[in-house]
Amino acid sequence: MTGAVNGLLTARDLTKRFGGVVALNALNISVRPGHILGLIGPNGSGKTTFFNVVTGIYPTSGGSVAFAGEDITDFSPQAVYRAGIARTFQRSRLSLSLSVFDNIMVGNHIRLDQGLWFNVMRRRDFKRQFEESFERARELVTVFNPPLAARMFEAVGGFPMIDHRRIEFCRALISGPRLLLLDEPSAGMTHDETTELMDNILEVKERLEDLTIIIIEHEMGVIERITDICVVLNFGQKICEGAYQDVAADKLVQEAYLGIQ
Amino acid sequence: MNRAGAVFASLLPGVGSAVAVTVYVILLLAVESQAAIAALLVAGVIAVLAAARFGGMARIGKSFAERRIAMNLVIVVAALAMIGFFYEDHFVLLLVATVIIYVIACLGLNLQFGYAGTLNFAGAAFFGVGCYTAAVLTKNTAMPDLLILVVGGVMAAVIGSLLILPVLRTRSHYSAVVTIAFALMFKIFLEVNDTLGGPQGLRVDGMNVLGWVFNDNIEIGENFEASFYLNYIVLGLVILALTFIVVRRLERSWVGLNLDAVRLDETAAACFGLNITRWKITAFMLGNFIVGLAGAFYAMMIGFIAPTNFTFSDSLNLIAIILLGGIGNPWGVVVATTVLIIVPEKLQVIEEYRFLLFGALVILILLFRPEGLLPRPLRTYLPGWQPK
Amino acid sequence: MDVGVFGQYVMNGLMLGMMYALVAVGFTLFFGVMDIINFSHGDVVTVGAFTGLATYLGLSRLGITWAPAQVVIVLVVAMLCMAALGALIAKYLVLPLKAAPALNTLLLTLMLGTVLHEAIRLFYSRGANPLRFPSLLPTNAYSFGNFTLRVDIAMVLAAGLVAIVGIHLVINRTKLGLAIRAVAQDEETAKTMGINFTLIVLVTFAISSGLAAFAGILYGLYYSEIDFAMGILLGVIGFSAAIVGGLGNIYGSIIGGFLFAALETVGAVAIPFASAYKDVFAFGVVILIMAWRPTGLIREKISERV
Amino acid sequence: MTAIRFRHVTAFAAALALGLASTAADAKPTIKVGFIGPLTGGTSSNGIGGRNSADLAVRLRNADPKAKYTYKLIVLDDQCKPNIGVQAATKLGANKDVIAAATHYCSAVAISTVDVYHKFGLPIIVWGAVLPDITYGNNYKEVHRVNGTMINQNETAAKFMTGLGYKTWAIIHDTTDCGKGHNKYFTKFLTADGGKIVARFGVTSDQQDFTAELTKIKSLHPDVIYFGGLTPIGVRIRAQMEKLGVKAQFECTSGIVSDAFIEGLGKLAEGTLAFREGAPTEKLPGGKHFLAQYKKQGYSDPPEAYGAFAFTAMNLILDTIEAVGPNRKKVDRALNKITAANPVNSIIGKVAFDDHGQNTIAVITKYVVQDGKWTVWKESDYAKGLRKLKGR
Repeated sequence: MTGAVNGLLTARDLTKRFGGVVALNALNISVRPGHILGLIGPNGSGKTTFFNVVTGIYPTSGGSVAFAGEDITDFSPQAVYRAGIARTFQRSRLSLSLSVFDNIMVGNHIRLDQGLWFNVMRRRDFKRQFEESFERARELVTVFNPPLAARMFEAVGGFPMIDHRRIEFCRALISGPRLLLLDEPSAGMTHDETTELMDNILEVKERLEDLTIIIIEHEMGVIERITDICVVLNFGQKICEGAYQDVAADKLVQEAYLGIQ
Repeated sequence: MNRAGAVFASLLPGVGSAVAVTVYVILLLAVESQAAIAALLVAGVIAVLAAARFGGMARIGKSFAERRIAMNLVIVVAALAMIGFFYEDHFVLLLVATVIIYVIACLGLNLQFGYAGTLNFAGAAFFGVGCYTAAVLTKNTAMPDLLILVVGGVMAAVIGSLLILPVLRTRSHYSAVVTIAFALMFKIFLEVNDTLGGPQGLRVDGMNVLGWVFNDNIEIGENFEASFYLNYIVLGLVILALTFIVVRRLERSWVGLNLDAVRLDETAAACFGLNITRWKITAFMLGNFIVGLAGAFYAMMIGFIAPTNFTFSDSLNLIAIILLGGIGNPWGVVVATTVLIIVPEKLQVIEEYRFLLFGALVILILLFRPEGLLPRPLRTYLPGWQPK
Repeated sequence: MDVGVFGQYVMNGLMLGMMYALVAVGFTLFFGVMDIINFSHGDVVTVGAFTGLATYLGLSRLGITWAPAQVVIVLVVAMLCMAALGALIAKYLVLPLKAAPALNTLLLTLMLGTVLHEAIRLFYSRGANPLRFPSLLPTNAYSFGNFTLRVDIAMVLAAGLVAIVGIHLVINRTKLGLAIRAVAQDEETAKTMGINFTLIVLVTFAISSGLAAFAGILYGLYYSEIDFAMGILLGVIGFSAAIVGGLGNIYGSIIGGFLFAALETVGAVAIPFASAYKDVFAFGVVILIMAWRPTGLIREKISERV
Repeated sequence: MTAIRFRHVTAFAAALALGLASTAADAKPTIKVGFIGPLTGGTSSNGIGGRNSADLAVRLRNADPKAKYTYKLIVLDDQCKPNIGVQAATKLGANKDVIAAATHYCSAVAISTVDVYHKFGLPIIVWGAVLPDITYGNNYKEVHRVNGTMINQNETAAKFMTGLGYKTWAIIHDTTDCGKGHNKYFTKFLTADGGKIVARFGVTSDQQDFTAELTKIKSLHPDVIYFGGLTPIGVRIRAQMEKLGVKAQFECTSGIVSDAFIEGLGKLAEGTLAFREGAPTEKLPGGKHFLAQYKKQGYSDPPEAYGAFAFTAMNLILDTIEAVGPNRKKVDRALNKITAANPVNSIIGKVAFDDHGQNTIAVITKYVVQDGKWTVWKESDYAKGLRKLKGR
């Protein structure tokens, strides 16, 4: 539990029950600033639930979550976002009928002036803000996929899966969060696409030194390549924590995955 | 090609189409013989289809986008030409005025349904709130009529706010029943409530702005007399223009984006800090305000209101208009309203069957073209803006 | 108020409640199998009633005047026709929109309702006027003080209750009911269990619409008058009842139906000078309940995958 | 651009067709006159009867070679709903080609449309609505009425019923101005004649279920239930009285004197009382002639109680137009000249408008339903004592 002391995000005895089912069972997770933490475990082991509890979509049934020294247990999703935590979703939740720019701007919410008066009457100031935001978005997109930057005002629906992921990353990153939660980014993508995507992530990580990432993944290759540390869940409990090699070697983990008794 | 030539080329489709549409509408309104009207309608449909087929629509749209100011002027001129042509024909002008008012109301509902995704089945009821406010205030107070319009809107918003809690707490079907229940409740309430005229309804005095009496024909000299409906049309156009600008700017701003985000995926929106409640309330209140304002104006123009003006099926028709026009597209609202109000009035043959046809029409749209006649285009925050 | 009057009110309340429940059950079945709201249901009630009337007129033409026979035939014909109509609606209007947003189906069925009752208004002879519905049941009455029990009303009431119990048995005791409940529970699993989803949907729509016809004819027998608009309010009240009870829950909708009727009757007794306020009262309560229990009194499970 | 050129072409084509159509008109100039009444809904049988009668007047006129103009009757439906009526009235008023109109059976509608006629200066003659205020509630020169008001019928009703020895009443009236009017006047005269009112209910004009009201009434055991309103509710109340075993005499106003009431109730209609101003059509001076002509035209529906009035109203309009020409102002002035000083003859006898444009009809006819027919009281088995009203 050494990490817990100076962890950016620290979950203590985090518990979540759905009726009788225990999805998270007194879970202790902590991630150091600037680290990439891989969250792995078989289906239904509570990985996504962990994200949903942290981001305030589900209320906790017990335990606490601390972020940068502040207790954010049962914060509303909005508050969690404002605290500096952004996420992506397993089934990418983009609005396909909206443009790339629109989708990214949703993530930029915190920087945009929301006043009715500002938006309707002060169109000059709005124009300025709009242009700033556009530049920002374009830079970010260029990091992931330069051609995409030229098609900012096309509907997302027309783009391939991998671009959806990229746009989702941009949406999560545009607000400059301190912690990024990635929920199975490789889902529904070919091996090459996945590799490409991971390059992107690492690239971003290089640019933003102190960005902390928690990533849920099934692709062990991915985990091995990009994570500093892994946490393995099973039945909502942490069964192992450590660098990938050690974790992969762990007996419990193999059992959890392969079901060896 | 030189500069002027280019300008001309880009203006031509827009102006041309505007002229054509104006002439067409004037003819449609002027013609009496049913055969001629039917012919006109068929011709119109064919023309539009042809235009779409040969990319005419695209060109027209392009020139509207490129030459915004010019085009807005053209539209104003066209409207004036139309009105001028019928300056003394009460009935046609009444039709035009009605269209204007319904467009305003539908713009309000569009804000709720098209952007925030809150389907309001009590549109006619909130329209009615505006009407009754106007009726009561004109009768019992000396409040200036322009202020009454605003108060009508405010009342609609206030009464609407009674529904906010249930509407916010419930999801799709359930929130639908809230507004439906309200729509029915409102009508029945008016019928049984004697102080508001009961089934008999109420008289409403015509407008009077700074001593200018709207219900008197406009007489200039001895031999020129224009229908009093012109007064209402002019004021109506002003209100419409304002509403349209506000709604348009809202859509083309972060607010519009937020509303879309809320409509399309509440959970995701919440995870990026959007305050779902705030935006739903904003849209609901603002929408009802606009609807109520339109109602107050309508009441003062038509001069008499009764509960049967505000039935559930009237609310459905408002929704039909939005759906037909293309959810979320203000221009769609304009087109759909014009079609759904003027065609049955002119083509007496179908007037009796209008509700039946509305219903069938909407069903077909939902089955085969859910995006409506004029699908809503992607958001352009600043028309004509190009990334450097 | 003396016992007789009280009894009379209870009687009126039961009568209404039974009709509402019959309609509400339909709504709840639709929602169960398809997660949709079929708002044309109320107008199917109307069409059913008019079909019944037409059948009656036909029978009189044929010279069949023996009341019991008339009742049975009228009921059977109307119910079969509406069952067919329901299946058609499901096949050609509801199922095609399965993928679309729920509100589209809601709108479509609402408009379908308009089409149905407008069609009656325009194409049924004198359909724009209230039409007299024949009293096919014995009309002799027994009075106890201020309480009058009419045989026909008693029969109507009984019939309604039988129908409700019947549908309940079908859903809970038969193979078909099992299949319907399976689909309601989880479409995918049901399919894997080899249940023909489309068929079940059609059957469910047929059953509900048949019930609607039944309700329509009871309405006619009770008020001895029907008109093209009768289904609108009936439908909305039925829907509200189903919602209040919690969509997708048969008991809920039955309770909801009687609750709604109770509200109206209480409203009528409480404010007799304007008993029409009873509907205002009832709908007001519905809105309040929605605010208090956003998914109905008997909660419907909401699971959202994120 | 193809589209636009195409539109122009069709536009001109349409315009052309139009021109041809108009030149193809016959020698006599065509004049438009209007009719408004309830053509759909519970009171439609009266509306259609009135429509046919007005149409009859126009047909006869067009068949008459001496007529200066050909007349076109614009028929609109007010559904007996005030706002629909106002819309219809606005349509007629706004249409400059319409010179005058015979309008409205339902008082609720008529009272709310008079402003419109005044606003547009369209002269009209009411043919069926009985609320006094339609003529007496304003000073509009455009508004006239050939049939009588509800005052006299309620006076007669009260006197007659108390005369039969009834003591206690329950009043149900619809809450439109029409129902309220009946309530007001009947109460006034009844209390004067010593009758006692034990209960009073205002109901909306499309209420379906009256069990609550009737259950209440039942526990009060009145001798008579007086209903001030129109056919559709009358039918429902009578039917539900039976279901709840309410044993009281059912008494109504002119608003239910229609075949629809009897059709709607069948046997239950038997013994219902109603009062209407004016003699029964066949007893009118020109009644026989009117009914004969009506029959000859082969209309599918009967003229109903107010057909003769509608015919008279339309005839007056046509006469006036023939006399002074197709001009609203002139026609109106001419109509207002028809006073007690110089009355005109019509099938309903002499017509003379007072300074409010109200024609005076003294005689009130008492009706009772006997064997599925509206029978004049004097000639009924009830008067002869062969049959008994409830509680007598």
